Amino acid sequence: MAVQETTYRDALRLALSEAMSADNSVIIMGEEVGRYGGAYGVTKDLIKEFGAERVIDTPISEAAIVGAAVGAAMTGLRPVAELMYVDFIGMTMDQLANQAAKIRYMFGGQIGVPMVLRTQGGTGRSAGAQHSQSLEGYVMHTPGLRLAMPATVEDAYHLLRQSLQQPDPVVFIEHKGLYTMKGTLDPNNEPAEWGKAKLLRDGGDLVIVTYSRQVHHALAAAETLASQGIEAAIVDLRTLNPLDFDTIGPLVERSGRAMVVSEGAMTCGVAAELSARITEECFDYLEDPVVRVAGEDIPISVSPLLEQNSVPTPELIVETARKLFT
Amino acid sequence: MAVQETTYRDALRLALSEAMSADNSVIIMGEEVGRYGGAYGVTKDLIKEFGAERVIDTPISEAAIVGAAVGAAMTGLRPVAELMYVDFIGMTMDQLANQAAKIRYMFGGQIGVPMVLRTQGGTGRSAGAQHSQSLEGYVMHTPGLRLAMPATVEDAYHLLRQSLQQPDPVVFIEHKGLYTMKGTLDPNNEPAEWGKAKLLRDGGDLVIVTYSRQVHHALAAAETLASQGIEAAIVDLRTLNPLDFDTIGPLVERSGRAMVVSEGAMTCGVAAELSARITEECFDYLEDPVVRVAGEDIPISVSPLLEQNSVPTPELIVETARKLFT
Amino acid sequence: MKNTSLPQLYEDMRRVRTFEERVGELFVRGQSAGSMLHLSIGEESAAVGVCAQMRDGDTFTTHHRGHGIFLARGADPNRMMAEIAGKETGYCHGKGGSMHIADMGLGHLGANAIVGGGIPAVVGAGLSARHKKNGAVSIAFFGDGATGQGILYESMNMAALWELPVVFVCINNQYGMGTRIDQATANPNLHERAAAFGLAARTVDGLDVEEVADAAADLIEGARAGKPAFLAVDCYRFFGHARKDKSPYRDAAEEEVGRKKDPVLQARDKLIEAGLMSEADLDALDQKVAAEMDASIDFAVAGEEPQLKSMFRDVYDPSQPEPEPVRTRLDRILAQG
Amino acid sequence: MKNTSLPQLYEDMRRVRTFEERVGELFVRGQSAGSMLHLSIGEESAAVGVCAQMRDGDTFTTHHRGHGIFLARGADPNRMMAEIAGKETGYCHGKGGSMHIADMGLGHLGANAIVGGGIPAVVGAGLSARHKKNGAVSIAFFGDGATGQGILYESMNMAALWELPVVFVCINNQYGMGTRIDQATANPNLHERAAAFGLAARTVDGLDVEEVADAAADLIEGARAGKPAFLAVDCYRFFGHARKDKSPYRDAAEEEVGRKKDPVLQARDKLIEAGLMSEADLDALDQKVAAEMDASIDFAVAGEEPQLKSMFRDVYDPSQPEPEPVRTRLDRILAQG
Ligand SMILES: Cc1ncc(C[n+]2csc(CCOP(=O)(O)OP(=O)(O)O)c2C)c(N)n1
Ligand SMILES: Cc1ncc(C[n+]2csc(CCOP(=O)(O)OP(=O)(O)O)c2C)c(N)n1
Ligand SMILES: [Mg+2]
Ligand SMILES: [Mg+2]
Repeated sequence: MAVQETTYRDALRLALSEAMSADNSVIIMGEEVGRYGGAYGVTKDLIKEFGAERVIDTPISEAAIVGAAVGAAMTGLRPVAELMYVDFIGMTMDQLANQAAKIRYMFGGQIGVPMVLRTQGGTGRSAGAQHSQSLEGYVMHTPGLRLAMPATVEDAYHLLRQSLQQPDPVVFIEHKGLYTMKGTLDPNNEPAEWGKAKLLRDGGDLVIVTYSRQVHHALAAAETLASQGIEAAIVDLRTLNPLDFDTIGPLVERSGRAMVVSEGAMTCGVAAELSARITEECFDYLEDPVVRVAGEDIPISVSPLLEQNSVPTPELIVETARKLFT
Repeated sequence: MAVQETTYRDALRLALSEAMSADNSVIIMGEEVGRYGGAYGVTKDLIKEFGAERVIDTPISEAAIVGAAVGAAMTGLRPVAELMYVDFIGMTMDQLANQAAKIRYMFGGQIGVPMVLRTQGGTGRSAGAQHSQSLEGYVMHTPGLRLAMPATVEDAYHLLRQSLQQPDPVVFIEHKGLYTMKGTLDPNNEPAEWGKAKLLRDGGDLVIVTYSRQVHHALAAAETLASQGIEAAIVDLRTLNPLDFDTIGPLVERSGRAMVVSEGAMTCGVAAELSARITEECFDYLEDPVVRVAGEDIPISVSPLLEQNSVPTPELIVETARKLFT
Repeated sequence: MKNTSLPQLYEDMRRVRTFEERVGELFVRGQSAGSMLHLSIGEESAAVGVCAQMRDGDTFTTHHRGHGIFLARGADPNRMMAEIAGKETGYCHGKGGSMHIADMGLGHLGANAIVGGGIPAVVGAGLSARHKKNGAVSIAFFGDGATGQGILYESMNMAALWELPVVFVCINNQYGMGTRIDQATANPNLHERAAAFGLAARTVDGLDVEEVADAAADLIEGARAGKPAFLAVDCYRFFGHARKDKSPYRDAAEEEVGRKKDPVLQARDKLIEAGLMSEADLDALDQKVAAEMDASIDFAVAGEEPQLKSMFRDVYDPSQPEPEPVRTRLDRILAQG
Repeated sequence: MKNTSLPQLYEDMRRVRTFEERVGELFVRGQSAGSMLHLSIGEESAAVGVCAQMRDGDTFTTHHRGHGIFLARGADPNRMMAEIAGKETGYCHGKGGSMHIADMGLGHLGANAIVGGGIPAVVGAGLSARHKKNGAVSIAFFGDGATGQGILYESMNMAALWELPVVFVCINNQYGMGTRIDQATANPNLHERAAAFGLAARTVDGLDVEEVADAAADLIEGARAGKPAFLAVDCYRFFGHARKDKSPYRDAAEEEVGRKKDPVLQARDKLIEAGLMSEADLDALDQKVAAEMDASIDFAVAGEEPQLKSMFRDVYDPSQPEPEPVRTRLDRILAQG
């Protein structure tokens, strides 16, 4: 792989293509992943390269897609199942949470389920209440499932390659708003370790812990805040399971203030876990309560105006951070 | 209704029977709810009283059971759908979270989905990883769904009656370990208001916020703690959506210490939400971080020994509370 | 019962066709809410033929490609177009959009963006009808792609078991996104599955709206009498899956043949041949329809945006408190310190 | 290929029957882990007839009533019984129990406590077999109740579409808990559904294990050659759904007739009639089996309990850190203050 300017989408495709070249047991299965090239184009042309027996177009049967991936993983393949929208996870939750997540444990460690469930979520396309959700909270609440959510082009590539090396099921959630984002992939850069968070920006006044698209909102907010004299450190979690607390803890202890930002609905979601965890571990250092900037506890509207305001914006992050200092 | 000594199970049945007598539009549907009388006997003999057209035995089709209840609720019935184990919610999550929970909103307020989904969860019967879970976290994380979890005989009756008066979908989760619990139902007692938590025991040193079976573990723990000089207030949330913070806040502010207890897996679960919420609202009053005593982040084993230790026990509550004071 | 004469069926189909064309324009003008717009051009006979047999009090659910069905059932094109534009003046006040239009007044229990998601609701509606003994039928409309979803079979099994007044209408436009029906199943005779569950089951050619209407009449009346049914209507999806899809996965020759199967033109020709209407009559009718649908665009464009505060409305019943906005909550929390 | 002679089939069925009787005893002695024990008495021909046609490398999944199937496929009754008792010495070290026994060595991809939950895995196993060209077949065993689950149809559709080496075996014991098959569907001819999806589909009478074995041989070989199949085996659930259920919902007369459909006795009679084995031979065999199964109880009872610390093991691969126990975490947090 050469240094390349590419997009989040193409970085994902590169990861799939390289993994498939390197390991004949990697297969892709899902709706429209083959001839159509994926609803968001991530698997474009892979069927030409690897054939219809390894890039498998399925009927519209989400539950059986995940279930079949479980069986394939148990019998020696490395399936990458695609769920076109994370919103459809409801149909697969039994196969995901009762089967994939529990098989190693229930069967006393005899076998694992090394599959990747690729999907995408989030707002940004006026796609309405059933195509705009951020449902990572369901996954993070399910013991046995790993959860990766890349925010950058580099991570789109590396986290997907690493997910395909994991011995356990990984739910890999892309963000529909990031596919066309550009960035550099440099093979000379040592990839960040699986399961480790990344400090993307340092700043001593406040730590903002986030992931997926909200990383970019937080970075944008941090610029504005810097211009107003507030220096925020931005942590990109990259994986929510494993959750890397070692990176977060010392930063929070240093500044005494933390904000968590998640596009998922606030109540009982990822932001709740991060808030609880940070408070537990850093209580004596906190000047203020950890603040949660998260999705509203409402469905997402098709109206672009309502949609945009249903999830955290850079403005809300700035506004909230400023309030911490007044 | 006369004052009666009864059980949690019979109180539930009484609530159903009375609601069905009072309102002809109330129907029950689910697997084995009729002739069999319910896997845990809650609907025993209701089919004799109300007939097979109102107590409807269904095929084993969880997704369609919930979906049919949605359609029935939209067209003027008041369905009580039964999911035999909350562990099967994975098959119904699309109908529950994408349909029932969102219909009012997506359709601009034209219509609601006044249905009740009765189910039961929790450990205690060596039923293994797929029949012992506490999955209320998924529900609480889903905007649009109400969530009631009775801990007492009184609440088994009143919360179910009240759930059947709600204009929105209610997930009603019983605990399999409580069905044979005895208690008094007194018609002269004004039922507690829907959506309000109950202070079951007062104590100034510590507030324990919990729900469902863990209420009893907390009460037992509180007795032990009292004998050791620690007075714990015990709050039974009763409903998790609505969540009554008004009852919790002042108690936490008074004692400065809070513990939340939930049988659900800790990460990203109900305990996380409660911890985050209490911290946000009562930060300046807290002497210690809110402590989460919750289910381990693991599947539940069939081995009784492992099963029992996978969720909070009275001993763990006592032990944790004592540590707060050393 | 509605008027099921061919002139009426033609007019209804033309209204669907023209409405969908205008939806396409709305998108091109950048005035739709998003690009998830699924046009039913080529499928008009299914919508019109079946809806012509529905009665007051009957209910139905549709899939993501449901504009035509609802229009055939009597929708107001203005409020539909406004909803597609995400406006306050739409059926759902801009919360639903193209894939979530509903109207309780006309028995429309809702369009659905989940393939198969609206199917089981008709079983519940059937239970209601049985309970109330009101003679209502409930119809689920969905695409061939939904035959991949297990919930269809669960629902058909229940309907047959309980002899509910329910009809399952599969609009087989040959494609689910880029997947042709024979790439999605080994046996594309979809009605055979329904028969195996004990339903009355048929496939009709959607080219002829009268054939569709006749089959629908039989099956709907059967369902009213306790024999639930399944009807597959064969047709062709003239354009891409959604507005941005140019269908690169199918070849031009196939599309050419497919688009010949045009139920609107077929009905037009039939009307002329039978001497029921002249070219001139038809042109005049088409123009009246065009004007009506043009107006729907104007209505949609002129409508106001939903107000931001409406965001928290209708998550729960209006009698209940609205969810607290994140901003309000943060203000309260941070005011403490 | 295994020995499919009648004496062998009989012995295998007798082993299943006796094992299940012992499971009942384990429960009565209070030594099982819980009461969710589903005995397959009356269904032995399905397990034995089908498994007799499986080869090394073939895989399978079972439902909650799966002891007999795994035993027929070669399980060690000791480790099975120990698992049912929740012991460390069981197949799954006491984590799984009766409803979650699995063994990768024998191709057992797992029993499942979710009705229908194990079905789609065979589609994936079929994809693996196709990919590796190893000639393996994968078989899903499930009950008639699972025909209510949509995932069965999704899975059959995929298997047929992709021509996978997969067989769906429906053990139709007439009941799902208290629901008789005709109370769960309008058309109890279950194989018709599979046929409608394009599978080779048959129903056989489970009274005669040789008939089952013959049908299984045909269908399994067909599946190996790319024609996936469905086989319904008609039988009767002799006892309650689980150990505590006394089946009050069915009448004594029906049970009496049902229990006459005993494949074990039928095979025994046939062996005698055909002069293949004498009463004495059979009694000796039965006693040998009884001794083996008695020993399995002793083995189970003697086995140690799992150690508490094993609780955190095997949530993830052993190369990964174990989840932090709540107690450890609390200690760390509270040590701060
Ligand atoms: C559960 C679910 N899976 C996948 C999708 C994505 N999707 C939307 S429409 C569609 C094709 C549906 O085909 P069909 O049912 O034939 O309807 P048509 O689009 O042809 O009208 C797919 C796969 C979805 N919306 N919901
Ligand atoms: C998804 C799901 N729904 C319901 C149950 C409860 N349940 C366990 S076994 C059973 C009946 C199953 O009947 P069948 O498939 O015929 O198997 P059998 O018990 O007759 O062997 C039911 C309803 C379950 N375990 N899983
Ligand atoms: Mg289609
Ligand atoms: Mg059965």
